[in-house]
Amino acid sequence: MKVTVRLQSEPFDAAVEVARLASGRTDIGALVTFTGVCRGSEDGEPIAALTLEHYPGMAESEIERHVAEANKRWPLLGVTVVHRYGRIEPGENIVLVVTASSHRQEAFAAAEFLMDYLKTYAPFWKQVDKADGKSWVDAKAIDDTAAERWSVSRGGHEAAE
Amino acid sequence: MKVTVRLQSEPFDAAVEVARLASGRTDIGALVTFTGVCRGSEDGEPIAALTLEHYPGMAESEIERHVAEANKRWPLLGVTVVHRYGRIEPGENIVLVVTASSHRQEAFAAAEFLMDYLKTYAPFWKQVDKADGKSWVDAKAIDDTAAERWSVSRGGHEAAE
Amino acid sequence: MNLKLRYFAWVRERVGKPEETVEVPPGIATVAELMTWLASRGEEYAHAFNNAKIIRAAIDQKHVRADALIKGAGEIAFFPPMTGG
Amino acid sequence: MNLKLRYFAWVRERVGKPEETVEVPPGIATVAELMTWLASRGEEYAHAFNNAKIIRAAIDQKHVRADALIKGAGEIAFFPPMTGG
Repeated sequence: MKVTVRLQSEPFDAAVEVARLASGRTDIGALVTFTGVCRGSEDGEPIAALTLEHYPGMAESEIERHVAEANKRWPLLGVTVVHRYGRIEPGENIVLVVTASSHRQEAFAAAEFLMDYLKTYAPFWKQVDKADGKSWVDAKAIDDTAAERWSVSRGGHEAAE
Repeated sequence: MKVTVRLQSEPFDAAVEVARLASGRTDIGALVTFTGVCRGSEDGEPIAALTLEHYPGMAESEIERHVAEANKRWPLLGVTVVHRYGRIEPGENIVLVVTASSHRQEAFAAAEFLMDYLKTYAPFWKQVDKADGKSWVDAKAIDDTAAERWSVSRGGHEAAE
Repeated sequence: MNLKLRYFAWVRERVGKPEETVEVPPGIATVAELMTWLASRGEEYAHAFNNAKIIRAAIDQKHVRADALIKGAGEIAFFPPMTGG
Repeated sequence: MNLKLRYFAWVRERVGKPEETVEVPPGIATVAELMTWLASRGEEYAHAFNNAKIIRAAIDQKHVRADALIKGAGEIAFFPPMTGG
């Protein structure tokens, strides 16, 4: 399986990443691309930007570990994950997950699995910059629930609580 | 919701379609792109090409009806479906579904829903061209099962059996 | 009753033409009955419609079941299960 | 025991630094005990760790539970629940 995991501050070009993964190949039948985009408002209030903090080293290894887990669960032909950090303005991309497989079900499942885990286990923290100041985004219960449906045996991977 | 449904014989550029749907917008938080690609072999045998036959008029209206159904089920901000017909060689794209929403769950669900229905209800027929001649691809039970999980009340939309 | 018929994929290949207009005899009310009548029209039709259970139909470009009534139909299409996507 | 600590997001802001090396007193065996000790180190630490139940921890860049043993750890990080993706 062709794996690319990359963290960067600058925007990515999803099309370039997809081409890197898939062009010239005739084994891939299904390509799923997820792009997370910075929205211009949150809870009805306009936002100026997001700032993403991350834990260098751990972020890469956590993502790579989840890509390996996805590859154990589904017969994947390639996975690309790109996650940005730093300042991100509305309309800019934040995260990219590309999964390639022979058939669509596997590609969809792996992409959703990876996004659910990125949301809940990858060490990134979003700060939102609104007119009334900066504040840290709260983790959402819906994301924990989404991650739990994959019921990974996570060993020491649990939260400190 | 911004909807594009298009049938064409020439290859599409997924990046161009995604940009048409999403560029300059700050309401979209999640973009899911599915690309179906012609594989170089089927059941272990190399193939020279696929030929897709379709029912002009009905194909567009079936797809548009399913896009409208997806938009009733999930709060979508945009959907693009492009489906090719005619001769398609290994490595070339066949079908594109792009869904945009505020949040990832809705975008993923709508894209899977549309693909499941395209596979089972859109009037397209694939013929595969192998060394030993051309043959029509059989419909797969797995695709019917995938479509059934959405349990749409389909009215007169059932198969003749 | 004058009716436009369209055939796709291997139904088209077996019948040997993509479409035709036929004069349907009285007494044929449903899509299933229409297929039985078509199968009686010659060898190529028998070959196309001898396993009518797996053939799908559309009336005026909408999927219908075999028990759908053909009265008022402008165009009826016959084809194998779809394999798009 | 000499230990490198790293803080992220609002834990970092409250503590007022991204990392530091501390001399952990004997008798502190788990991540939870380490947080309790840290909370006693001053106002900014109390503010950061007064709701320790929601703080997550990693030992040598792997997620751990609050009952994980800190013996042998090279680097321990504290941070709020993740909000990436």
